[in-house]
Amino acid sequence: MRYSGFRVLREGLTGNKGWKAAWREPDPKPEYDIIIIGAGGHGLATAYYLSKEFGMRNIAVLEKGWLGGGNIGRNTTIIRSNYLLPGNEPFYEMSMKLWENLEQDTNYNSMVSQRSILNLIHTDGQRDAFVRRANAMFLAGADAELADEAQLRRELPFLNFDNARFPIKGGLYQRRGGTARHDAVAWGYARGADSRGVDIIQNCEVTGIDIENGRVRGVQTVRGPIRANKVAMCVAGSSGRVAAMAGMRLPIESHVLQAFVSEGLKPVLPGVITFGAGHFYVSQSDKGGLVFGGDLDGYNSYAQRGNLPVVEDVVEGGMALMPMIGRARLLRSWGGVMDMSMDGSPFIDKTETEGLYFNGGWCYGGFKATPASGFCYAHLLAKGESHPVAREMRLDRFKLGHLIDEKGMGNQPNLH
Amino acid sequence: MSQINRVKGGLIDRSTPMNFTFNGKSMQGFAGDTLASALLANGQRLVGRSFKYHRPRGIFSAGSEEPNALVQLRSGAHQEPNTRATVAELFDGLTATSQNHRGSLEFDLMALTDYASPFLSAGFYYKTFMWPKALWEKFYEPVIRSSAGLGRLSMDEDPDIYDKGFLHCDLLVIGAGPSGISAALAAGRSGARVILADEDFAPGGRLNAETLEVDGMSGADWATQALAELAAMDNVQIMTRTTIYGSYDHGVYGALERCTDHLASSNGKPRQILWRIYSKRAVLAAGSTERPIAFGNNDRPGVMLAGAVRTYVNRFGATPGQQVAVFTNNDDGWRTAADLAAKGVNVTAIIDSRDKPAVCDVPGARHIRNAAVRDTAGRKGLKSVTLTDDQIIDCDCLAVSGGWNPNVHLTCHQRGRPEWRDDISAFVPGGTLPVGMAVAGAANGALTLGAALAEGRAIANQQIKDLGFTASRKAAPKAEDEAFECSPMWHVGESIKRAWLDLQNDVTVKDVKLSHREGFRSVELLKRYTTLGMATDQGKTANIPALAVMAECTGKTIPETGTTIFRPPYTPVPLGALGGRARGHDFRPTRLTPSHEWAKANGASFVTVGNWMRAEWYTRPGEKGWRDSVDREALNTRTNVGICDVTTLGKIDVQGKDAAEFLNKVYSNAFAKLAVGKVRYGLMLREDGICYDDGTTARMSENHFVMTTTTANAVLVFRRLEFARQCLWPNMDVHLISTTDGWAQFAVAGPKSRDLLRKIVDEDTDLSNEGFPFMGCAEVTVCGGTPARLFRISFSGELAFEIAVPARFGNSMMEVLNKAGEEFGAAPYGTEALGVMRIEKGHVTANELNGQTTAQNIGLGMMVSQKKECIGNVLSQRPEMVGDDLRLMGFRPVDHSLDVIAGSHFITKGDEANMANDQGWMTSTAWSPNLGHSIGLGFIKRGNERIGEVVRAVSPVHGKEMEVEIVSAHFIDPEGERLRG
Amino acid sequence: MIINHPLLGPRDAAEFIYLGDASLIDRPDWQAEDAAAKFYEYGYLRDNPAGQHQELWYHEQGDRSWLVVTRNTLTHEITKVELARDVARTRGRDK
Amino acid sequence: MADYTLTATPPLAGVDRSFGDLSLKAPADLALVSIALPLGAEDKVLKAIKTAYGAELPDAGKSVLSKDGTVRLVRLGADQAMVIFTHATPDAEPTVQAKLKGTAYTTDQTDVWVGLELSGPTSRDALHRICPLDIHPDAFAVNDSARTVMEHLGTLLIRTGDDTYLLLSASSSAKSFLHAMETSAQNIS
Repeated sequence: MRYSGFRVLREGLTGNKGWKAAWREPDPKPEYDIIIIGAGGHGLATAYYLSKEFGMRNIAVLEKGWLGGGNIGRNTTIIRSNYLLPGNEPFYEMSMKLWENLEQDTNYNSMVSQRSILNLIHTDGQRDAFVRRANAMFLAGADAELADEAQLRRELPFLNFDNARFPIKGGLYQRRGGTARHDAVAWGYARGADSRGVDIIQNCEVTGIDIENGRVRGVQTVRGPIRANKVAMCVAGSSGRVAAMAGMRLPIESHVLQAFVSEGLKPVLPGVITFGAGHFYVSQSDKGGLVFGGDLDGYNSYAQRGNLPVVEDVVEGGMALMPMIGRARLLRSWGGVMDMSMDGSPFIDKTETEGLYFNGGWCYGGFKATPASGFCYAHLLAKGESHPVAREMRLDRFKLGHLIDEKGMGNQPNLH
Repeated sequence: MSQINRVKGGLIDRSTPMNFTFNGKSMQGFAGDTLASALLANGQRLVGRSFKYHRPRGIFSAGSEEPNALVQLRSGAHQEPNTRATVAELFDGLTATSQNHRGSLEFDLMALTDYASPFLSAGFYYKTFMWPKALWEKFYEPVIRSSAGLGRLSMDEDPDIYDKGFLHCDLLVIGAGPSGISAALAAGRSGARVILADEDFAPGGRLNAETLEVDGMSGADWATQALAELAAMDNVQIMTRTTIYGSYDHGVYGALERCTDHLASSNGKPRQILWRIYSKRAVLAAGSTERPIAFGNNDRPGVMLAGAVRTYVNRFGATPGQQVAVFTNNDDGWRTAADLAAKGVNVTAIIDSRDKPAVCDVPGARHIRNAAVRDTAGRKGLKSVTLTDDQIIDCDCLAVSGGWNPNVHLTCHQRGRPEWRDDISAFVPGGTLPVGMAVAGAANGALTLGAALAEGRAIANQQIKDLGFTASRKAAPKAEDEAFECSPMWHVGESIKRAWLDLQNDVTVKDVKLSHREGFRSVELLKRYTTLGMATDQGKTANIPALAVMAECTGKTIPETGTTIFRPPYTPVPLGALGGRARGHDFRPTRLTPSHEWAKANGASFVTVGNWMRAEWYTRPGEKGWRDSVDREALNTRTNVGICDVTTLGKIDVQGKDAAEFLNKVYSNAFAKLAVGKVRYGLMLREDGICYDDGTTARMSENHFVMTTTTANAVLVFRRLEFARQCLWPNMDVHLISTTDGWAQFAVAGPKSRDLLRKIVDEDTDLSNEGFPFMGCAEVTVCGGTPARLFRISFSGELAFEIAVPARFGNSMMEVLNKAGEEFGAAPYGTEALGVMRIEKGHVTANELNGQTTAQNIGLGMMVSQKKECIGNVLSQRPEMVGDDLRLMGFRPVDHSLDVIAGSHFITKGDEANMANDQGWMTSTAWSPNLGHSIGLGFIKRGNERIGEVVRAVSPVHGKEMEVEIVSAHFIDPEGERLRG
Repeated sequence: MIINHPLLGPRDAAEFIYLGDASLIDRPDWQAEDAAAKFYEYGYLRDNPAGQHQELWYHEQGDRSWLVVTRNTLTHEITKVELARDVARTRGRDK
Repeated sequence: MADYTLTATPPLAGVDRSFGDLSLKAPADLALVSIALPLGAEDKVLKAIKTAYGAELPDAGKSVLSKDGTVRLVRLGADQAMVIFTHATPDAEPTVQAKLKGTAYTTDQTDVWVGLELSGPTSRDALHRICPLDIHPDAFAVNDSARTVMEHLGTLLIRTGDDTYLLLSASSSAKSFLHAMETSAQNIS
């Protein structure tokens, strides 16, 4: 069923009785060509691109809960490609280009809104680093724009310029950055994959990975064994637990990141604003809520909830940056479990077990990566080799000393 | 308008009238009113518009679960959007306006969307607005955004102040209703430290809203008496107007106290206080929330929760209507009818969905059994209801009761999952509760008064016994258990018109059914697809009925269908309160250097460096811009002598028999054999082999070293050293303590620095090059006996010293140095001139040591010893790190009139500027007054082999590029003759 | 969270800085044959269990002691708190 | 030579304010010296302390006054303590070093910190606004001490009397510290 304004009108006139299910609820078949573990954003995108771009259809996506229930369902919806390092920037720029066509591609309005993202500059040293980054973005074909204080005063007069503990000296814009409706991204990919024959199987937790003589043969699930010669892990947040089924240890720690939304307000913020001096970033959703976040809680956790010190720390940053939000109210806070890797950058790679693949370590940046992650993982699964933009996202890079450490924090996951 | 809907009685103070306005209309209420009760008393039924369809809405509840009656309170910078009228305490002078409409509240232009509702069903926006692509950001989205949202921010800085605080107790009792008071009494009498918190301004909970008796007196009187007893106990703290909004790990609770929201002005005191409460145990006595029944057009002003109607009549002496009908599926609804009748309000009918005889006698009311409401009439206020048998009943208020849901919210904050109880058709706390929490009363499913009172006491006693207190023997307060039998009914199937579940977000029964049809069947998907429960009330009245509708669709039971868990906060918390005092300049502490006052008086402007404020330059009369000052300071230092406050560098006192060996392990270069009286430059690596920090360490005596770190890393290095000392080498005798703030330290640099110091340092110290050579250090005295430390180290590359005195003398020392230096042309210099000189000299700072740099990159590969155990040396030898050929080099523009740009990237001449051809980047730049042109430092591949090569330095973000020549990073005195002189 | 410091009693976790897996105490021998491999594992492959976890916390806003805290990463329940120095000694760090 | 003299200007010198029944003042000439207990030779230090001050070094989290009441010994942790006394000249460290006869490692901390004394019947109410510790009179007895964080500032809190507390914080952020204390006092008055 194709979605369109016309269809909405026609259904509206006939009592909205004609809408079909967005996806099937199939029972698992005994065998597939590829099993993807995890129907989160990346898993669904992988299935979508495998079926659409690489012509593979005999695919199952296994999900322990409900589709889109991973971190795609609990993030702050930011899309951007303002990275620095050659191991990252071309990948995220590819993702940005996929975002820009996503709705037409999937026939699903995931509300990709290129409202711009702004990183504020507070010191001269920061400006130097941002210029380096902006130029790296240009060299990778992305857009970037430096703004000085005067420009920001005109564009964002509500920021605290005059009484700031850490003065705002300018900012780095990426105008093509912005936000997307996170759940809808998962739904669009799921619907697109399902319509091409991919089986998305919810409530089907994987309990074991079958390996014979160094080769993967399938998985055990709560709904019985399923065979496949290629098994693709895609469970950021639970990577350690799933990889352990294959006897793998990962350079990843699981950390909780809280996110927050305020009550709905009439439009206040034009785009995404990142306040580096105070661990705070914010945007406003189409519904009107201020969606914001900050630092990790900082300790290993699988609990999907955080604690008060970080809540307060984040909002302190918000109040320092834009004291006009004082009378808005925090409506809801939640926590997601992040795969924090040892250099802050992800993995899309084969493993030492033949036929077993790994995608994870997205830290808190997985959402914006969803399209490229899916595309590159599909490329790896279909062709057996890394997509050029994901070449550095190897699992063995720490052994070799090839770090993709954007923030320069070293092997300390909670600082990335 | 006068208070046409007042009835007798209630807990309001009729001797204290309070004037207020709603949408500019003047009205009057009484002390003890909420804005909602005062509006109802004045007959104001229409108070707002719904989120999506802009349907007229009235007051629905009498508490914090309110979905409809959101208003903007106050005006100007004090404007407070989305305030629930049902919890806003009335004060004299209050102004409120309705929100989310275009045009007036009565004639909202946006109400047209209601007519388009067939096209706006759940999730419609995911299916359209995709063509043409460019119109999303330009048209569709702006239209959606401006019609969405609720209230408006003033856009001015919040004029109020907020505070935070910390409280500790043995037992936190959450909710001062019957079970909470009973719990607090029991615990208080045992001697335990108790905090009793309630969101209302009048503690008592439902006792204030009902006509029930406790211990033979009215419930409200009993509550007053019990609270007086509690208030007299030293060990009990009663906190009213205080919402426990979140339950966190290990018995920590978040609480919001509203201190001045009930006053016309905060008078300079905190408006609200955000408390962090540390409890050993807690009793959740949060009561229950009534749930509605969904039927056609059930959202009209005048359709209300039955318990709320009772609250308005009994507590506030205000009736929501003159002609009230009751629609119930349970016995409790009958009490609303009875209480209304007792106040003389005309009750037209009691529509009971059950086939059951009258629960009690209600004079004048028709009892209609086995019936339900299927539609209503009255666009801006209810006029009549239509029953399933098509009979029409006139009424201006319909009190609806679908039963009561225990307020389990806080039990879910740590992801506990509620459990279904069939006997009360509701979820009760289940799964794993937050550590230390127990639940009592209605929140635990004990929905009758007698049971709630008994359970409050029993649960509290259990909790304090766990802590070792002896429970008081005093009996629980006594009350009857009222009838509460309930026969579930979630929505009226015969309804043809839209039947609302989530009133605020306009989610109807049809939307839930559509969601099911389209495959969004998990509760989480339902929520996300329809926005059910995502409004400011977080679905307190909507979630369970919607779940029931979904269960009906799937053919499963409600518990099989699932439950959504609640997340903090329980009710929305102002961001101002969460921010507390940390605003403006008070966002973070400010650290000042010892010579700050002198610098301020001598033309300094200051720069923020972490939490420090440092002088960046000192403006002299006649200087037109910062460059004038910086050039002068840098030139003067290289010609005469300059003085710079370098106190911000971290200083760590390292003592112990094993101190030298310890330093040898934490620095990558050798330290074990540093002689007493000598200083050495040290490089620290992270364990992953990347450069971490650098600085000098001086050996003051055999077992005593003074380490300096960079300003930014002072705290981090200290932490790391403690890790090494306690975790890696726990048997070394080494002790660390920070002395950063204790010593005011000044760089005295330049060819005449020795001359200047000779006037300051007491004469027994030999300052000659032989007596005090480069990299020497000593404890000396200055200005006639003041203890000081002297180091012969140089960051500028000139003959230079650093002299440190106890910080209390710092300001005076700066003054003395400048005065004594007058004859040598001494002048202070700031961080900018410091930066210029270090770039001229090729020293690295944070721009180069950015956490991505190896020792080889900065040309210090030889400083990483492989002959000893030290942090980072093993992993620094990984193949791709060793193979990394970036080198720190100097760069100068081929055209000397151009300024090189920090952050520009290097491209080999003739190559296209793209990522594949990226050769490196410029890290730091300065205009060198000594060389007369701009210079830069940067990393470039194979730089050490490319001296003399000209490359392109491109900065596309500036739209600029230039040719630069690769040169040595040491622009000045590469042999280091000056600093040894 | 509250960490019950062995010397100082219960303190808000906000006074502490988190480092991670307590295996960071077990720094390999730099002179061993397989030092490179061992240091790679030490630096990059840490325990990340969904359950009991021994981890290092530093009492930065307190007595500057490093602690080994045994905490459940699913529930955040803390069952044991020790001075890291004692743990390091019992694990045989002999210098 | 010695034509120049240095004047001491400690950051909070002379602060003496009251807010209702609360008083907030900076004690004059507060000297602080840290003591580190050498590994394996702790007993010698403890003995030296006993001899020098006539008091035993207490456990971590406690403090004790010297026999003559002029010196406060605060145990900061397992191997570290602080000696607090009144001493105007910048030689506090050698003074303590001499008293302990070289048994301990000592470091002058006088200029690292600033002190404020808060006293009055509502002192605990003021502290509740910034201090995360349980300072109920039974939980934090007279002479108890604790190092914690208040308004982002590391602070050493010592209960020196029934309603009197000595607070020490970093000298570079003295003004922020004073502001935090004053705000607490103002907000409760």
